[in-house]
Amino acid sequence: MDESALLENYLIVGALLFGTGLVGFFSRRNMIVMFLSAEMMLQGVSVNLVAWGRYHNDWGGQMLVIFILTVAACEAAIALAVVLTLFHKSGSLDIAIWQRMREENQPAYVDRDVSPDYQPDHQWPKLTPSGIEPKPDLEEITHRAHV
Amino acid sequence: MAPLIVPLVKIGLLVFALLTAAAYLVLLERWIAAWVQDRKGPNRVGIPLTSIKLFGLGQPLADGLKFIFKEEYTPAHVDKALYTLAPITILAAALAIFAVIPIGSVLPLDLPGTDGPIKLVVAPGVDVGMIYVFALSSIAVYGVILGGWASNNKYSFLGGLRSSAQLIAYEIPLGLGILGVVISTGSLRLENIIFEQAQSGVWNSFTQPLGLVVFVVASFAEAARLPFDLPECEQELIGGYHTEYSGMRLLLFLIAEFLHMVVAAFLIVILFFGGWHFWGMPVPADDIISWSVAGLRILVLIAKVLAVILFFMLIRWSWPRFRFDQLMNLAWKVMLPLGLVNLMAVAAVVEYQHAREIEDLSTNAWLPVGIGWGVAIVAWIVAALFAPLHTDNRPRLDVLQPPAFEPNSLRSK
Amino acid sequence: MTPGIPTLLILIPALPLTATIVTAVFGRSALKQNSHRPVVLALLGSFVASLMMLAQVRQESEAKPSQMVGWETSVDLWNWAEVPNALNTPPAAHSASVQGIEHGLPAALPFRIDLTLRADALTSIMLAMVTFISLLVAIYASGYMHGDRGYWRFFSYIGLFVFSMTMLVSASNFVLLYVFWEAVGLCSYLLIGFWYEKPEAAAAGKKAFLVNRIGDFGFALALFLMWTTYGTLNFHDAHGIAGILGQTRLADPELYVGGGVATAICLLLMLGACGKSAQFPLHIWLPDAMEGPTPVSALIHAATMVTAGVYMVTRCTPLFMVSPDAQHVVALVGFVTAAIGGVIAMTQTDLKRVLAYSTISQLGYMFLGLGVATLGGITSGMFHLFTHAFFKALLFLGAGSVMHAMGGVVDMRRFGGLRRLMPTTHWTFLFGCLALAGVIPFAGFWSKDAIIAAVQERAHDEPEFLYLYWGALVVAFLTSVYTFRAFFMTFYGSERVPYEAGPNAHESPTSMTVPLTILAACALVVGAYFERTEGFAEFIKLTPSLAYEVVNSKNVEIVSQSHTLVGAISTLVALTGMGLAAFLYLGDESQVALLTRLLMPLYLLSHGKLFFDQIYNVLFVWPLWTLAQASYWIDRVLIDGLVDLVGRIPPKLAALLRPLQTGMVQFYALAMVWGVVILIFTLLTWPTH
Amino acid sequence: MNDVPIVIGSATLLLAAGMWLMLPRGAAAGRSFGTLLVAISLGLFASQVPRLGNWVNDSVFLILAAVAVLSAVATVTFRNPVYSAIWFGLSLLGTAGLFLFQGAQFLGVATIVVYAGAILVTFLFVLMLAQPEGQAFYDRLSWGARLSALTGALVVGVLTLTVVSVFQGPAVEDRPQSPFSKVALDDGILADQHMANLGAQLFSKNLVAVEVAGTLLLVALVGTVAIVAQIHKPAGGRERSHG
Repeated sequence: MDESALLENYLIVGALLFGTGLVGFFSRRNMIVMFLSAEMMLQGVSVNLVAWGRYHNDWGGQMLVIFILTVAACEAAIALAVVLTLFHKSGSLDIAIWQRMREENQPAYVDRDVSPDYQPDHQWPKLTPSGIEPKPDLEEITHRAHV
Repeated sequence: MAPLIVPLVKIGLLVFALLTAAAYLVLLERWIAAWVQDRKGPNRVGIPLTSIKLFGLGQPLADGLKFIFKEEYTPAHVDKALYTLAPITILAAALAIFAVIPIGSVLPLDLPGTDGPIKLVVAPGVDVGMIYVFALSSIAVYGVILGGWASNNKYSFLGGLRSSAQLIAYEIPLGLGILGVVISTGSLRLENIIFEQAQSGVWNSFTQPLGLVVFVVASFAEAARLPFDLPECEQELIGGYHTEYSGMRLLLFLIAEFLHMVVAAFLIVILFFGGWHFWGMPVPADDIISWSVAGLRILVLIAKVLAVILFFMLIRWSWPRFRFDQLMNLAWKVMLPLGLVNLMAVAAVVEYQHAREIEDLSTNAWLPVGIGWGVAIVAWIVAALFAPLHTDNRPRLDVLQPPAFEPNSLRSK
Repeated sequence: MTPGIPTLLILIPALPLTATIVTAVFGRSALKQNSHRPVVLALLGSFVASLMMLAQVRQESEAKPSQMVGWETSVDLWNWAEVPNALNTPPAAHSASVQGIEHGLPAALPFRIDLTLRADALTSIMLAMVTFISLLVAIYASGYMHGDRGYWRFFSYIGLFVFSMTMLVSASNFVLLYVFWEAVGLCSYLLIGFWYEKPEAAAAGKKAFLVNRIGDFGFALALFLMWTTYGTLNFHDAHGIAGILGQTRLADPELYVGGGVATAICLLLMLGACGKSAQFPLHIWLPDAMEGPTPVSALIHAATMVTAGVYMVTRCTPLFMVSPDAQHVVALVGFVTAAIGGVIAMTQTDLKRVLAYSTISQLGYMFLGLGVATLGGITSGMFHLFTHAFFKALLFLGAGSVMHAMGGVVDMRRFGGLRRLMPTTHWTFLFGCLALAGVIPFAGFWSKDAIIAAVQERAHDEPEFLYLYWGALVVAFLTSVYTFRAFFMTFYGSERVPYEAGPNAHESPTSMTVPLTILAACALVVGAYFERTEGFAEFIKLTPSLAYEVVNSKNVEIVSQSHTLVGAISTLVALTGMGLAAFLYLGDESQVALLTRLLMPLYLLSHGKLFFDQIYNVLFVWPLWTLAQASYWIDRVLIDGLVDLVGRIPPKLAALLRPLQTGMVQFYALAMVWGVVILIFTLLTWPTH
Repeated sequence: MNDVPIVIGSATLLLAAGMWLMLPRGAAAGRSFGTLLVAISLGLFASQVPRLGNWVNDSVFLILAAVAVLSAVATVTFRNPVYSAIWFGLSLLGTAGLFLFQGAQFLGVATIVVYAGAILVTFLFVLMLAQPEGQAFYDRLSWGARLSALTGALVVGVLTLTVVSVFQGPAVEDRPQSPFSKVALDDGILADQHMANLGAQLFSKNLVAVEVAGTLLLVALVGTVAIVAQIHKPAGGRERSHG
């Protein structure tokens, strides 16, 4: 196999993954998709590193990718925790809710394309609530459910 | 062309064998269920159009036909792409695992274009074999999650969520159980692991009983077999993630489940019970093996696997289901520490053997076996003391009044 | 087996300090109204230890080694600070070292401060006096302060004060002395302002503190000057360097620098003493300090702390000896203060203030004695300090007892004829008055006579002192008049009780009358006892810095030939004063009114406290206030304006960048990537050659 | 050779336009056209790099790369985040295949285990918990779609231009050539005992880094627990134990 051609191909694949991840990170509003995009950028870098490691017949590239995996795992844990916290506070995964850190007199970023009262495509019928509203089970609240 | 033909033949045989086995395992399971419940199992269906019943051996065929000819019903509210993708994913992953699992050792068949005897494994020489198994079993989770989510049904959804939490949780003790074997063998190839045990005659289950326990429990959970079949338990979730499925798609799910069990049985046998090895069998090198020994090895392996599968089924019909919190407690508070203890004990023994340059395990088996069992007993006692699984129903002192309703201001916005 | 002097020296301050910490930590929560116990116990321990030390010092001093001048010993606790080669050009005066070169000049002197305690006659007598009075006052206060909200706080302050005072008198270098000088000032501030909710008390505390600062400033300057002059601040010889009051220097008076430097040092020291001992012109804080609880007035502002100046000047006698000008200043200041105090006390109606001015007056007497600068003068000054502590504490405690019974009223015009109501207080107060007025055989008589006699003795050499002699007699007369004026107004005449006292005005509890009785007994006997045995002066003379006088002075003998005559005159003066007071205040009040009208300008002058506060206001406070206002204006408008101007620039600059802060995470990432893209593009297209 | 910058530039612009069209922009249409543009652009990129010289290798590589990159594009542009996650999983499989193709067996499998098996599943889990209905209105919108598509494409273009201009420079002798022969690679990074070599490298040269990575994992664990714990901390001090 032509090693330098292999390297070149891999570098371009890495660049494409990285650039695609960038686009996703910039434009998507869903925090989890943003995170996926960031991971994709890491993938692009990993591809580059492995290719260079093969080109130089050196294990360093693969070592670095192993550490990238480690860091990605840590990042995933932390990011997940943060996303959960933010979700708990706002009830939404929308990153645009968290633009309160802008300068005082800056105008807020508002959506123009879709009206805020957007309804998802499918509207499934809901049963009308009927009967007596169940009371909270006192025993369940006051007794330990488990060890 | 031989380099291509041999694997293709292997794959074809394997897939055929597995699918048939899965079908007949269903029959076996039903028989065992009947036996356990002291009733008659399926015993009617024999050869069609005759009155030959053959103990009901035709039942799987009938079942299969029924599944195949049933209407392929897709509910209107499902996410169609993922609804279709889910069973395919899970079956594909389950089948792909078998690529690295050796069924016996080799066949002394010298075909032109191949070098040496034919290895009885689809992808021989995969250096990361064990991790490959691990990776594909984690892919299998997707089938369950996507199936549950795409069904757009609360029961399915809960089943999918439970499944993902359960499988992720039990992957860790599973890995710890594998790691003990890998450390003591020094290789990730399943063939090497079997060969190592065969050479010394000391199966890993003797030296690592704790690892065996951890691995068996974790593989039960990974296969979602009965004490751990929370994702699909009928009483709570109707059918879990495959509530909305029927026909071929349901068949794929069911086959995949049985394949998981088969994989688990294979792994238990290979990792802990010496694979094709049995005492008294000659252990020659691969290239001078005779047909009789090769066949014997396959028989021994299959017998062991069948025994483990029987064990699985017996457990299924004799053990009640865990509650979900108990399941999680078992994973994180019992199995994880036990697995770590086993790992450290194995590492210590291996280091000791390295330091003393003890190469041949067969003559020095007492030390690792003794340590393994000692550690297992002590760890088991400690775990039993510190993580009792009984239910504590004392009144909670912290909550004696039902909590007042507190509107979440942020969320309501 | 009795503990040795080093142990006792450490024990005496350590006990009150421990009690302070215990009271401060546990007082609020645990001890509460039992807070006096640790302090009283500790003071008792300290007092016993002081007595033991007094005995040992006496024993040691009498068997002193022949080559020593006087007797002293010192205990090094630890090194506090050390700067090697701090003074590179040794001062001219430092031509002696204890070992090594006898009169050579070392290349450099280290600045070294050790925590050193010393024991000698002066220290041990002061310690005994301080701890004794403190003990009695503490016992008295446990009754007087009972039920006060800050009970534990009060006793923790008292303990801290005793610790500071004992450290002050046992310190063996000037820095340590200065530190505890400040510490007693702090305690004084805390205790004057003890009832800090009262605006007057808070103001009085501030005033005392600020006025003391002026004196302390002088003291600090004196310290600097001494360091540059002598290259050390130790009293004793240590580490091969002759201390200022050490044996080497004392044995060879030539080693003291004379002339202008000595005068400057002495005057600056005197300024410090003026502040602490309420001497003219810094006496104005003491009357206001009466806002504090009465036991505090008795302990700090009459008996102990105010004597720190006297102690310090006595300690520095060798320095004063080489500067006659400074001696004259001390004597003059003493006399002026005594006169001012006497005059003002004549017309005050506040019982405690009368006593306060009498304290000022008596302190003036002590300084007069010190200013005479003969051995007799100095020992008599110290003797007066000693006796005064007893009877002034007695008088204040008696006044406190009256206040206690009268519901806090101190205006003498509002009560009277209390002798039947408070018999114990009456009798003990009478003893105190007799001692203060100098009636034979009470304590005050002996010590005051000794001072007057010393002045008269000095007048043989310097006729100017004759004026001071007559003046002192006049002041003695005034003393007698105002003392008994207060006494008669309080205890005689028709029985009147203010309404604040309630219906059941009665004698004070035992915890208060017992100290009164003990002090009354002391006021009766201490003077006579020491005078008869001549023990006090003989003992004090064993202090090294005074012993030097014994060696070098021409008149070794304590004057006694004219003593009898002076005693007779002063007794006569005192009795005349008593008689005048009885004439004016025992009869009806028409004589007083007549006299007041006749001497209206003098009366107004005296009643207005000679208008010192007002004069100071005009001279110092107002200009300073104006200056402060001007500075405030400059700071606010000019300097702050400039700073604000500088501060307004960055926001303007930042306003240009503010639109970039959009709050959208993506925007920041985008900006970052654009930076990278531009960087890479530039690197690609940059001409490489 | 002068047409290389032009081709890459036009590929970049096509990529930008295609990505912009594909990104969720409310009700705006044009997704399929965008997909076409992106495909053309990727083809243009592929046309500018040399092939590997063996049709089997070439096809395997191209398939894997296409899977990885196209799934990546799909990840970014799909409106439903669950689909995004699935596409990302596919992209990961493609990347893992690329790793395997390079001989990095362990990384190929480890990527699947770590990314697909743990990270992605956890995120799917959270996603399903948070948005059980699948998509929300903000998933139909993008922030600055034009600008971000342009920027991403620009980065790709600049990087590609750099790579191509270095590897296919005008002077043939200046082009980098790997100094290692097939034999050397088989002895080194492509050796049969892959795991053994990798482990030896990991625990000898990179031991400190391994320890640091372990510490990092521990710290992340603690940090995660700390962050999540405050979600359940009630305002009034009332705490329900879930032990």
